[in-house]
Amino acid sequence: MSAAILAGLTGAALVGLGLYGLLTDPHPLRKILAFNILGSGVFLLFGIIARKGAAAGFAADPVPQAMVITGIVVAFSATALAVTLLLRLFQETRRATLEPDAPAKTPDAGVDG
Amino acid sequence: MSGTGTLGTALLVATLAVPLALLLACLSRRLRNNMPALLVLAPLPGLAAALLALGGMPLAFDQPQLGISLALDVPGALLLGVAALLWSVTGAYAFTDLRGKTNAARFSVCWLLTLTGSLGVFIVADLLGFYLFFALASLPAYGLIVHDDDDPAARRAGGVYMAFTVLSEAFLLLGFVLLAAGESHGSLQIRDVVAALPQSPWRDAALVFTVAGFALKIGTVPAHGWMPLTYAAAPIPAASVLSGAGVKAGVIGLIRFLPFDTAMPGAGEMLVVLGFFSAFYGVAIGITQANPKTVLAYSSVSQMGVIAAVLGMGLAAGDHSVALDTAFYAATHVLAKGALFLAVGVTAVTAARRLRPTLLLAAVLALGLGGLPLTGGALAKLAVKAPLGDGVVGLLANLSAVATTLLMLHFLQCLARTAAHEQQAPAGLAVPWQAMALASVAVPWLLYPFAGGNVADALALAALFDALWPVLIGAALALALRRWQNRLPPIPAGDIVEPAERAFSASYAVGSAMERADGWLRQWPAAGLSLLAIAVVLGAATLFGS
Amino acid sequence: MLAMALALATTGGGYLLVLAVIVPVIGMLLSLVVGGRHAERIAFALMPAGLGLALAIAIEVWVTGQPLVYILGGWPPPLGIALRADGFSAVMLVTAALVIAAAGYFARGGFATPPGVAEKRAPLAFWTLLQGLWAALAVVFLGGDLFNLYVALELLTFAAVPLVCLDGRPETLAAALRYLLFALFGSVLYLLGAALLYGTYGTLDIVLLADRTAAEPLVAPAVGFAAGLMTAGLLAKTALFPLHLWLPPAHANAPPPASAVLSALVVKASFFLIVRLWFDVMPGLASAAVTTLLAALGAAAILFGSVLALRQARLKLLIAYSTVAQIGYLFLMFPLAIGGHPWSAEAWSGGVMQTLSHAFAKAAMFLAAGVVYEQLGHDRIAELRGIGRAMPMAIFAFGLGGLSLMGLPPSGGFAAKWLLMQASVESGQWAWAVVMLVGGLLAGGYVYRVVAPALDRATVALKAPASRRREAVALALALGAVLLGFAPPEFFDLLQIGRPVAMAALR
Amino acid sequence: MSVIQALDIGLALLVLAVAGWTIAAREAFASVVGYVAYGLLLSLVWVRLFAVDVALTEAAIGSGVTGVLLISAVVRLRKTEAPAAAERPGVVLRALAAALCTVVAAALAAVVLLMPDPGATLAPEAGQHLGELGVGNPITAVLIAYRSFDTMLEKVVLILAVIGVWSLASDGNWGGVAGPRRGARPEGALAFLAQLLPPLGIVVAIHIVWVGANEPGGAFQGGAILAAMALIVLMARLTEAPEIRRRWLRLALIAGPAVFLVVGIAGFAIPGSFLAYPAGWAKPLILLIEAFMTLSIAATLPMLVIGPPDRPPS
Repeated sequence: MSAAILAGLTGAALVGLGLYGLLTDPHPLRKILAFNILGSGVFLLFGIIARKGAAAGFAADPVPQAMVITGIVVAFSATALAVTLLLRLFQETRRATLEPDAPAKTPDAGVDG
Repeated sequence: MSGTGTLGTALLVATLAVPLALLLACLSRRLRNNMPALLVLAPLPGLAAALLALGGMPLAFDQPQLGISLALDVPGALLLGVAALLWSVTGAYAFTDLRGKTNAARFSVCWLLTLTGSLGVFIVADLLGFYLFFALASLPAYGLIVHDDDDPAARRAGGVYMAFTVLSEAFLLLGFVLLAAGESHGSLQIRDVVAALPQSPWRDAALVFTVAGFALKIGTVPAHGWMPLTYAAAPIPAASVLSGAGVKAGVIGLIRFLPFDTAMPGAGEMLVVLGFFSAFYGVAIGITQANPKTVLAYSSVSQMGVIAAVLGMGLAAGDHSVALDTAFYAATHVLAKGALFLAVGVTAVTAARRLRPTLLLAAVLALGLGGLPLTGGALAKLAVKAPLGDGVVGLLANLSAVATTLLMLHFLQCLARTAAHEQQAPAGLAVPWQAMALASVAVPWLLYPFAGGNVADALALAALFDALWPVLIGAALALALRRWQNRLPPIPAGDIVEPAERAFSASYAVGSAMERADGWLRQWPAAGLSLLAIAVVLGAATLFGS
Repeated sequence: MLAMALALATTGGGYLLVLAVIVPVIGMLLSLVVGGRHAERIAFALMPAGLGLALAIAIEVWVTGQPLVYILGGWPPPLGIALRADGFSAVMLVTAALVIAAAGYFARGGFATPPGVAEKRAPLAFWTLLQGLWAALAVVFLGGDLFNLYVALELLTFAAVPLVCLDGRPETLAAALRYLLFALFGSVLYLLGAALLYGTYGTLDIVLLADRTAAEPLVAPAVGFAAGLMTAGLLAKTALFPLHLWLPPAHANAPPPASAVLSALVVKASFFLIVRLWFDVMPGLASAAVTTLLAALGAAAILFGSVLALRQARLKLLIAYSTVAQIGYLFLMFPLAIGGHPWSAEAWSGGVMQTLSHAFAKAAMFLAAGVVYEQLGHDRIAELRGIGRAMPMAIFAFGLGGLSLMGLPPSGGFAAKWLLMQASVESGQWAWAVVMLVGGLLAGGYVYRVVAPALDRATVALKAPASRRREAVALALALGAVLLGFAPPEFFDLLQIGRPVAMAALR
Repeated sequence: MSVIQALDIGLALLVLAVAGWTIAAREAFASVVGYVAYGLLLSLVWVRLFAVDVALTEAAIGSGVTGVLLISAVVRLRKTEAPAAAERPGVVLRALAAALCTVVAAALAAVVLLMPDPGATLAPEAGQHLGELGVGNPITAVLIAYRSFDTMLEKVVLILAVIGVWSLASDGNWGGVAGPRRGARPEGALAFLAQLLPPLGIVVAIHIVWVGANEPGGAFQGGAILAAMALIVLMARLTEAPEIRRRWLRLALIAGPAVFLVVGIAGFAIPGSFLAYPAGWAKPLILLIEAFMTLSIAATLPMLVIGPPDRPPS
C-alpha cells in the first residue's frame, strides 16, 4: 500500500470521525473542532488526488494542492467567525447551546422545558 | 375597422378601464372619500357595450402582446347588460346606504374591484384572463361582506366565504391547466381549449375540476354553505350585487366551458341530478329560515340548481342552444334577486303601515321567481322549457317552480315581519329599489327576443296556464306551511357549515402533530442525520437509478 | 463541438461579467477603508452601476442568443477559470441588483451613521456586508468552475451570517451560530464532492465536466457519490425541508432589510447551483430516482412549511416558514424540467419564474413586516388588528406579495405555478400539481390570517411615526412580483438561452 | 514491509488516534490540545504526499493559528461544558449517526481504493507556462496566475470574516483596541520568547515569501508566520493591538486584494484580459502581489484570532 493510498484512507476515516463529532457532540466548540477534522479529511482526499496526478516531472498535481491551501484559509476564517460568535453568545447568555429557543430563557433556568 | 367597430372596441375596453380608473383615483384620499358617489357610473360602459352587442354588433378586442383578449357574444351581452344595470342601480343605493358609515372608502375600493371582475368574466375570451377576472369577482368581495369589523357573524361569514372561494380558485386552476394541456397548439383562447376538450386525454379530469370550481361559486349542494351565511351578514347593497351579479361568474363559466358541441350524456346527467338536488334542497332548508336574507340565499341555491340542470341537459344532448337559454334565465335572476335584496333593505327602514306598495312589488318579483305569468320569471321558465323536455325532467322543473313559489311566499311573510316602526325609507334607498323592481319586470320582455324567444308565444293562453298552475299549487302549499311552520326543525343558516367547521377544527390536530415533528427535525442531530442520509440516498440514486 | 469551443473563449461583452463581480468587491473594500458614512454613500453610488451592468448582461445575452463567456487572465479551463452568463444567470443578476438596491434604500436611516459620529458599528458592518453579499451572489450566478463556486458560497455565508445578528440580541446570536455551523457542514460536503469530481475528470469547469460526464457510458462510483454529497451540501444551504433548522430563527430575527435579502436571494444562490449541477454538469445522471427524491422533499417542504406558517404567532416567523414552503416549489421543477420532453421548457421557465417571483414577493413581505415591527414595537399576529389604516402601503405590499405566493393572477407566482402545473399534467406526474394546489390553499390561509385583521377598523397605538418611504419600497418590490405576471414571451425566450437541452441543437 | 511503509502506517494510525481523542475527549481543553497535536501530525502526512506547501500552510494556519484561537476560546467557555453535555443525543441517535458516518467513510475509502492510478491531472498544463510566468513553483503559478481569481476572492472571504468578527463588538466599543482586555503582562518564558522569536520569524517569513516563487512557500505561509509572530507579541503584551478604526490597519487588511484588483484591471488594458500579466512583466507583478498578500494575511489572521474590540476607543 502506497503512502498516498494510506493517506487517502486516513482522509476517509477522518471524514467519518469528523462527521460523527459534528452530529453528536452538543457543545458548539466541539462541533467546530469536529468541523476542522472533517475539513482536514477532505483536504487529505484532495491530497491523494493531487499525488495520483503526479506527471510531467511534478511529484503531484499542483491544482488540487493550491485548492487545499485556499481551503485551509477559508476553513480558518470560518473557525474564527464561529468561535467569535460562540464567545459572544456565551457573553450574552452564559450558555453555549444550539438547540432552539434555549438562549431565550433566563440564564439560570437550568432545566430544559 | 369601421366607426362602429371602433366604438364597440372602445366600449369593451372601457367596461374594464373605467372601474380601474376609478380604482386608481382611490389612491387620492379626497377622491377615495367621495367615491361612493361615483359608484353608479362605474358599470355604465359595460351597459353600453352590452346594448351595442345586442344590437347585432360582434365586439372583440384582441391584444395578444398584452395578453388580453376580449369578446362579447349574445349570452355574454345578456348577462353583462343586466349585471351592469344592477351594479349601477345598487351603486346608487349604496351611496345613500354608506353615508356616514365608517368603512365607506374601503367598501368602495372592494366594490370597484369586485365590479371589474364581475363584468370582466362576461367579456373575456382567454383562459388566463377569465381566471383573473373570476378571482377578481370573488376575492375582494370579502371586503363587501365584512363591512362591519366588529360584527362576529360577518367575520365568520367572511372567513367561510374565503375558504370556499379559495377552494374554488384551486379547482379552477387545476381544471384550466388541464384544459390548456389538452389544446395541442398552445392556444389559450377559451373557444379553442373547449373545442379541443372532447378529444383531450385529460377530458374527464378537466371537466370535473372545472365544473367543481364553478359549482362552488354558484353554491351547488354540497358547496352551498357559504351563501346563506354571506348574504345574511353582508350589507344590503353587497348582498344584492353578490347574489345578483357575482354568482353569475359561475354561470357564465359553465356556459363558456362546457363543451356543448359534443354530447356527453354521462357528465350531463350527473349535472342534472346535482342541479335538481340543489333546487329542492335549497327550498327544503329555506322554508325553515326566518331571516329574509337567508331565505333569499337558499332561493339562490335552488335557482342556480335549476340552471345547472338545464346546462346538464344541454351537455347530455350536445345542444349548444342551452347557452343562450340559461343566459337569459340567469339574466332574469340577476334582476329579480338583486331587486329583492334591495326590498329587504327598504323594508327594514319603512314603517309597517307604509309597507304595502313595497310588499306588493316584492311579491310580484318573488312570485316571478316561481314563474308567475307575465313576469320575467315566467319568460325564463319558458326559455328553458325546451331543453328540459316533457319527461321526468320537465316534471321536476315544474315541481321546482312549485317549490320556489312556496319558498318565496315564505320569504314575503318573513319580509313583512321585519318592517320598522315609524319611518319612511329615504328616497336614496327607495328610488333605486323601485327602479330595480321595475327593471326586473320590464327588462326581461325587452331581452326575450334576443334570447330567441317569441313574445307572442309567451302570451299564449296555454303558456300562461302552464306557468300558473305551479304557482297556485305553491300558494296552496304555502297556506299549509303556515299551519305547520313551528313544527319544522330549527336549522342554522348555512346548515352544513357548522359540522364542516367542526371537522376543520379537528384537522388542527394534524397541524400540531406536524409542529411537533418539525420541532424534532429542527434539532441539530436530527437535521444533521437527515443531511447525511440525503447525501447517501442521492448518491445511491445517482449510481443505481439510471 | 461548436458550443464547446464557444464556452472556452471570451465572447463579446464578456468583460461585463468581470465588472459585475468586481464592482461590488471594490465597493466593499473601499467602504471598509474609507469607513464612516462613506460606506453607505459608496454602496449607493455603486448600486445603479450594478443594476446597469446586470441589465446590460441580460440584454447582451438576449440579443446574441448565446451565453456570455469571459476567460479570466486569459487562462482557459481546465487550467483557468471562466465566468459565464446564460439566461438564468442574467435574470438572477438583475433580480439580485433590484432586491439589494431596494433593501439598501429601505435600510437608509436604520443603518445611518449619525452626524457628529465618525463611524458606528452596525452601519459600517451592514453596508460592507451587503456589498460583500452582492459580490458573492454575482460570482455564484456567473462562476463557471465548481471550486470557484465553493469560494463564492463561503463568501456568501460569511456575508450573510453576521447580517443575521447585527443587532446583537442573544436569540439572533444563537440563530446566526446555528446558521453558520450548518452552512459550513453543507460547504464541506460540497467540497468533498468537488474533490471526487476533480479526481475523476481532472477539471471542475462546468462545461468541460458536462462534456466528460456525457461521454462516459457508465457512472463512476466517485461521480455518483460526489453528486449526492454536493447536492446534499447545497440543500443544507438552501434549507430544503428537513434541513431547514437554521432558516426560521435566522430569517425571522435578522434586521428587516437583511431578512429580505437572505430570503429572497441567499437561499436561491445555493438552489441556483443545484440547478447548475443537475442541468448543466450531469444532466445524464439525473435519473427519475434522483429528481423524484428532490421533488418529494420539495413537496414535504410545501406542506410542512405552509402548515407551520399557519401556526406561527409572530409575523416574521410566519414569513420565514413561508420561505421554507416556497423553497419546496423550486424543487418540483427537477422531475419536470430535466430532459428534452415537450414540457421541459415550460417547467424550466416555471421554476425560474418561481425563483424570481418569490424573491420579489418575499423581500416585499419581509420589508412590510419590518415596517410593522418598527411602528408597533412587536410583530405578534394576534395584535395586528387595524394596522392597515396606519400603514396602508405596507399591508398592501404584504397582500400583493401574498397574492403571488398563493399563485393568484396577475403575478409571477401565478405564471410559475401555471407553467409547473401544466408540465406536471402533461408529463403525467399529477402528484406535484396537487401539492401545488394544496400549497396555494394553505398560503391563502396564512396570508388571510395577517391581512384580514389588518384591514379591520381598530385603533392601534404606534410607537414610531410611519415611514412612507419604507412602505413604498416594500410596495415597489411587491409590484415587481405582480409585474412578472405580465412578462412578455421574449422574457421566456431569454430564460431558455443556455438551457442545456435547448442548446443541444446547436452542438 | 519496508521501514518507510511501517512509518507511514504508524503515522496514519497516530493521526487517527489523535483525531479520535479530539472527538471523544471528555474535557474540551484536552480535546483542543489534541487538535493542535493532530494538526502538526497532519503536516507530516502532507510532507509524505509531496505537498510541502500544504504542509507549511497546515502547520502554520491549520494547527498553529487555529490552535491559539481555540485554546483561548476553550478557557473562556469552560463553564458551559457541563450544561452542554446534558444535551447529548440519545443512544439511538448516536448509533444511527455512527452507522451513517461509517457508510460515508467506507464509501470514501472505496472510492480511494478504486481511484485510477495515474489519475486525472492538470500537472502537464500547469507546468507548460511556468517559463513565461517566470516562477518555478507550480502551486504559486496556480494561486497567483491560473486560478488567481480564486485567490483574490479567498482574500475577500478573509476580509468579510474580519468584518463579521468585528461586527460582534458592542456598539460602545466600536473603533477600540481589537481583542479582549488582558490582565497583567506575563513574565517569564512567554515574554522572553516574544522578544526573541519575532525578528527570527520575520526573516523566515520574508524568506518563505521570496522563495515561494520557485520553491515551496509563498504569501499564505509567510503571512501566517508573520501573523503568528504578531500574536506572540500581542499575547506577551509587548504591545497593544491596534484600534480597529485606524486607517492604516484597514489599508493593510485590503492591500492584497486591492493590488490584485489594480493589476487585474490593468490587465484589461495591456494584455487585454482581466487578471492577465503582460509578457515579461509576470514575475515582478507576481512578486508585487505576493508581497501585498503577505501583508494582508499578516494583518488579517491576528485580527481574526483576537476577536472584536472589548473597550471603547481612546
